[in-house]
Amino acid sequence: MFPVKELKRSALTSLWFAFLTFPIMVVKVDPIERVVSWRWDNMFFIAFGSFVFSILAKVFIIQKERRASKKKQKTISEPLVQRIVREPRFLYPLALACFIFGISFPFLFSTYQTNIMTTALMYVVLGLGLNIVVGVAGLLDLGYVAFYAVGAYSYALLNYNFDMGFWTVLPIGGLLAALLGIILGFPVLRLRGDYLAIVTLGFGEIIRLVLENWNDFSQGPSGIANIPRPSFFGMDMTFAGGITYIYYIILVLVVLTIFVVNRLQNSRLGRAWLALREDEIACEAMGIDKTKTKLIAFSLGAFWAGFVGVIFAAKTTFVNPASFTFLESAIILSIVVLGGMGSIIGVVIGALILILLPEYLRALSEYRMLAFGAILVVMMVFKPGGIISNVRRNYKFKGLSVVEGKNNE
Amino acid sequence: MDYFIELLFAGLTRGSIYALIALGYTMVYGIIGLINFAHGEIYMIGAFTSFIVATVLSIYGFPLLAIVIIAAVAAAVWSSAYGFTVEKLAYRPLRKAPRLAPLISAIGMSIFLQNYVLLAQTSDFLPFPELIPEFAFMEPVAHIVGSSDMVILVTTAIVMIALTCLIKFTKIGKAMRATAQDKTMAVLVGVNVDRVISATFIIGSALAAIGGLLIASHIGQINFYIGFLAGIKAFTAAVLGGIGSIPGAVLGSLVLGLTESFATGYISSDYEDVFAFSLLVLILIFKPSGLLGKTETKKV
Amino acid sequence: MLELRNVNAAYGNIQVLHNIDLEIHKGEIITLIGANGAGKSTTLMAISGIVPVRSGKILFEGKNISKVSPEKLVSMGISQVPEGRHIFPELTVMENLDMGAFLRNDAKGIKDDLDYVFSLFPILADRKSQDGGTLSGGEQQMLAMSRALMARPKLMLLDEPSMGLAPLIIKQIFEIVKRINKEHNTTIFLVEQNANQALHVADRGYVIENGVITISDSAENLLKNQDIQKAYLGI
Amino acid sequence: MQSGLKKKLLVAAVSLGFAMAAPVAGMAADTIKLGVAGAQSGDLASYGLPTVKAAELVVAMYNAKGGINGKMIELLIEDDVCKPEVATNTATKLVTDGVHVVLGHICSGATKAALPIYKEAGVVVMSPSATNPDLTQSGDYPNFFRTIASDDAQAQTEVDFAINVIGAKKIAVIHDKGDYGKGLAEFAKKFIQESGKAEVVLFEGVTPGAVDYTAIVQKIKRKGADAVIFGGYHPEASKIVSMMKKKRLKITFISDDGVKDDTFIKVAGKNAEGVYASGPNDNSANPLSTAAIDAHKKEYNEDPGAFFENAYSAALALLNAIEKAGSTDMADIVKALQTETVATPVGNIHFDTRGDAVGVGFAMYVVKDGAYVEVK
Repeated sequence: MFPVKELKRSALTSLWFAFLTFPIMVVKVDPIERVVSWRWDNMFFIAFGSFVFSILAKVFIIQKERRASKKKQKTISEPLVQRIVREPRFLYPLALACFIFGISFPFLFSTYQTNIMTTALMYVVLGLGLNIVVGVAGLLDLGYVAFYAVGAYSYALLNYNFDMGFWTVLPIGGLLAALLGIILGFPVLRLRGDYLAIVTLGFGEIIRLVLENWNDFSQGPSGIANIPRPSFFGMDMTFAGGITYIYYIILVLVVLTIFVVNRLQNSRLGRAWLALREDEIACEAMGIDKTKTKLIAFSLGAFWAGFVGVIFAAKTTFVNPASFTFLESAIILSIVVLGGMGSIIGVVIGALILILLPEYLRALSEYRMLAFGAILVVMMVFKPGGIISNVRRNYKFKGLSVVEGKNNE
Repeated sequence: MDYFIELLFAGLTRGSIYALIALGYTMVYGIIGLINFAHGEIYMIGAFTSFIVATVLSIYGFPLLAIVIIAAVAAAVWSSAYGFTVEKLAYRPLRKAPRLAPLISAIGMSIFLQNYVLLAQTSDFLPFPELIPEFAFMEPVAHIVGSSDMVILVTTAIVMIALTCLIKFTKIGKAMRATAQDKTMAVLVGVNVDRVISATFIIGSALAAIGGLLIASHIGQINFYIGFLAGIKAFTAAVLGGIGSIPGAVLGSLVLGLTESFATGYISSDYEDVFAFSLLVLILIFKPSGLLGKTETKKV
Repeated sequence: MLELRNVNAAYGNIQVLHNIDLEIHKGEIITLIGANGAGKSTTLMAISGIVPVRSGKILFEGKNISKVSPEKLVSMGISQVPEGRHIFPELTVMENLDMGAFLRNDAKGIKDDLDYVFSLFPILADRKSQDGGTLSGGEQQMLAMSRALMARPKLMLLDEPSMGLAPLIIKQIFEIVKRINKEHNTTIFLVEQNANQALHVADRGYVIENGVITISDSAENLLKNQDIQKAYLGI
Repeated sequence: MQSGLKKKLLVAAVSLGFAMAAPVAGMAADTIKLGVAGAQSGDLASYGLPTVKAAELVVAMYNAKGGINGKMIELLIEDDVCKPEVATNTATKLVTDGVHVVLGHICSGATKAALPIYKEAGVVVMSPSATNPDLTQSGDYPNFFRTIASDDAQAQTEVDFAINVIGAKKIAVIHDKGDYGKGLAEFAKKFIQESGKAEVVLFEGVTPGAVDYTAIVQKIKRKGADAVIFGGYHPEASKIVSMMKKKRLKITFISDDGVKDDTFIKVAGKNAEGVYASGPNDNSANPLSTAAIDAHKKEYNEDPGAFFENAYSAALALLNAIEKAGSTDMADIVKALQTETVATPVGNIHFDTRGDAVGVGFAMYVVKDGAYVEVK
């Protein structure tokens, strides 16, 4: 039975929210006509809503605790997703199924759906790239979008000025971004976590502002239009064909990225990153070159962003600085954290959720971004480690329990 | 010379506003090590609350002084209430979570609060009532430093002194400093850390609300989006001064305000923000903990 | 006064304390000795409510305090001087002492206690307005003990007061521990690696090994115990 | 080998795409689909929503008369938040849904990003508010039309007014670093320099949303400007004029149709008095305009917002062209748009070969007693 004490607490909560939201929700003034409208019905909704919500939350928490205490007596069982990831028996067929679904996607759905999915897959790659920097190496980068912008503008400008094609610029864009990552990384990578965060944020803004103000170079805020889509052996393609083509390009890139990132994580370098994330001083004592290792992570992340930037320019056929704001960096970072830092599958799921969500939340129209913000908060509060919390953490306690003992990494 | 003084005051005014917001960032960071991205939104809510209250009161014909006082108090009260609630809902459950989880929660909160005000009120810009009159005695120098600049400077100075006294001499101030320096020990002498953290959010939010009220009546308009840029700048200022340090936040804000003002005046406002961020990068390269930040010895 | 019954405690998944049983009477000095990592500090942290107790009971003056919040415990009369002293480095000596009396409101009593700690450690009076972080190790230990005394505790938990100090200062500190116990009638629970010194001031002692209490006896007997002499006294 | 496979896949994909699009097109024979795209949420929503309302009114009017050639008109409304990357999704969605003509987009950047998609699909697009000159002058977008004059025309109006009417000799050109504002300011600068009668003493951008504009105002004063031409929207404009007032700077402030908005007067209050702004010709004498506004008031119970008349006119022009052409084929519609004159709230218009409306011009307005009045 639900305790009376909790009911009372919920009542207090609802009173508090009624008070809290009073000026913003209830009062609306028109300073010109000088009229005040009192929207008391809003106060009622808020009070009622928060009452119901707090009861639901409480019930949820009680049940979670009950489940947790039951579990403690047995072994700690893993979440389903994690188990699937661990077991090749499940993983391979699942991966194959995903791949087949991925390949046949444009045949099954409309061009519009394909287009949206292309965007989502671009963010998968961006997320995986940032994951190297933040999730694996533990460097908090809030200006990741700068490298994305570099890639996009590389294609736009090299094509506009020198008529270079998509396939030529694709590697160049990635390399330019990586180069910029190295140039920026040298001075700033010795900064401590949060200082690094604000410097990268500032750097991201600098890149955008330069693109906005330096008209002779980048055509300023009006941007560069008419960027050609990738050509297919000189063949002119219909619009739908172009979309499908870019979809396959990005799909290949996703597979490639997953492959590379996976190999990297299990390499010497990957282990050095992880070690660096956990304890810098111990790493130095063990002879890991701190700056070099960090720099590689930083520039590799940048490289991927540059890659996707080129594809972005080719897909939209138009770039302007407005596409590369801080919010974009924040969303990519949210993908990484929400998915579960350091976990490839987590990042993929995170990207699909965060990018497809607002698209399908269109039905909520103006409540879309409100819901988006709330979902970020709720997800973090209830799953702070991300959807797939870091699998690797287990091998610290290898052999402690039956399940963890299975971990043969 | 006149021009120099004009720019100096413009920079100080701007810096003062940054300082009022930056203090909230720095205090929260000092205690729980969180970059509270939603703080800019708290400032915006402060401005909006004071707008609503001031407009309602002026419609009902209250005298100006009463409007100013009531609007300021209301802004501080509600901003604090929002700061308190945000901490409790979005950060407190994450006290022991991985470091980035509260950061994402803060970004989500920031998006949520922006859209909440957008939906509950309007996306339009709204005229903010003139709460600061043009003082007659300021008229001779009004072209250099206006009444509202003066009010902003004086208010900020008073608030800073009050805050310093609070932190320095009161029990809660000492508890805040103790908690920032050694959380475990603070608990061991009987400090309720949760309560101290709440107090930090409340004080920081109230300061931001005062900033919101001042700047909104200075520039005469508000909308739901004003918190974003102001928040980022104030955060930059806090880092510039050494995040976690209260005098650092004030110094960093003034340096940032003056840099922007002189850069606009003598070079070009096109690259105003570029100068601001470049300054930050430069200072951090040579002084990695900011102007007044302490070089941290990492615990092994 | 304080009793631990069957206490189990863990950091995350790693259990540190196994079925600890322990008893302290009013006015006693009790010591807990053991090797590095045996669970000494964890025992104190569990009493202070910092490390959660998985199962078992901690009774203080007859009440179960295993779920009571740390700050409540301070007001009930349990103060701890943690390992490494944990001086607030950027608070002055005076402010550090003020923090010790954080939960108290009796200005008169605080004033008396302040005079008392200054009489115990006159050097602190000289250093009143200096930042805590600038004190020497010995001075910091004195400050940490004074800070704990400022809460006017019934039970004082002392964790490794001798760590890193010169022998002369160690001697001084232990003398003061005895004085506090006598003059202030404060019960003291002393955790030490320096078993020799500890057993010389204590009434009784416990030995902890790998999170389990293995021996419990009077300090006198423990000093004579051959195993103890070998393992902890270096004789 | 692999590329051969890719090619096959691609061909298959494309043909399948068409196969799927075909039934949609077949069904579409029953209705004429008018797409409406623009910012309907976010900070620029107030510029995009009036267009939706205009389209709803015009379509309701047509459908009440029985549609066009017996076909009813269906509205497809999509939000692009004025962001280029979203606009491509929006455009793709509209094209996939088999839209025939599109009213929109609202912002020039988003329009540029979306146009190639419509061009590919053979869809005519008409914007009520995208003023970037390139859209018509570059010749890249044969399917693009607009019912608003382009930025260069507007900048010319402003500059002529500043030099010939005000008699300004030293002009400070300020912009908001945005697509629209900066583009306009660039033209203003160019025209001032070309005129030889005045000089540009300052050309700079301000950061939208910055907490304070004192420094830039002091700079304008120091440069000894006797007039300011501002390119941008009303929030920045009202901050600048109120700061000029505070700093006792009394010079002429001239701006654009981003400022010629009643919200500007509401926000800037008495500081708005005497501000000049260019804007579309005054149509208050045009009975069609009054009728459209009345219809809006009746339906939505409030005054129409920005670009409402342009949007209303664009919707009329598009539907009229389909009616006259008797087809939804792009070539036919384009031809009809260029040859058939249509009576709209912004005047009797047809379109030149580049896509600009003939008969739409700019006039100068001044704020007087809390309202914009045309300067004769």
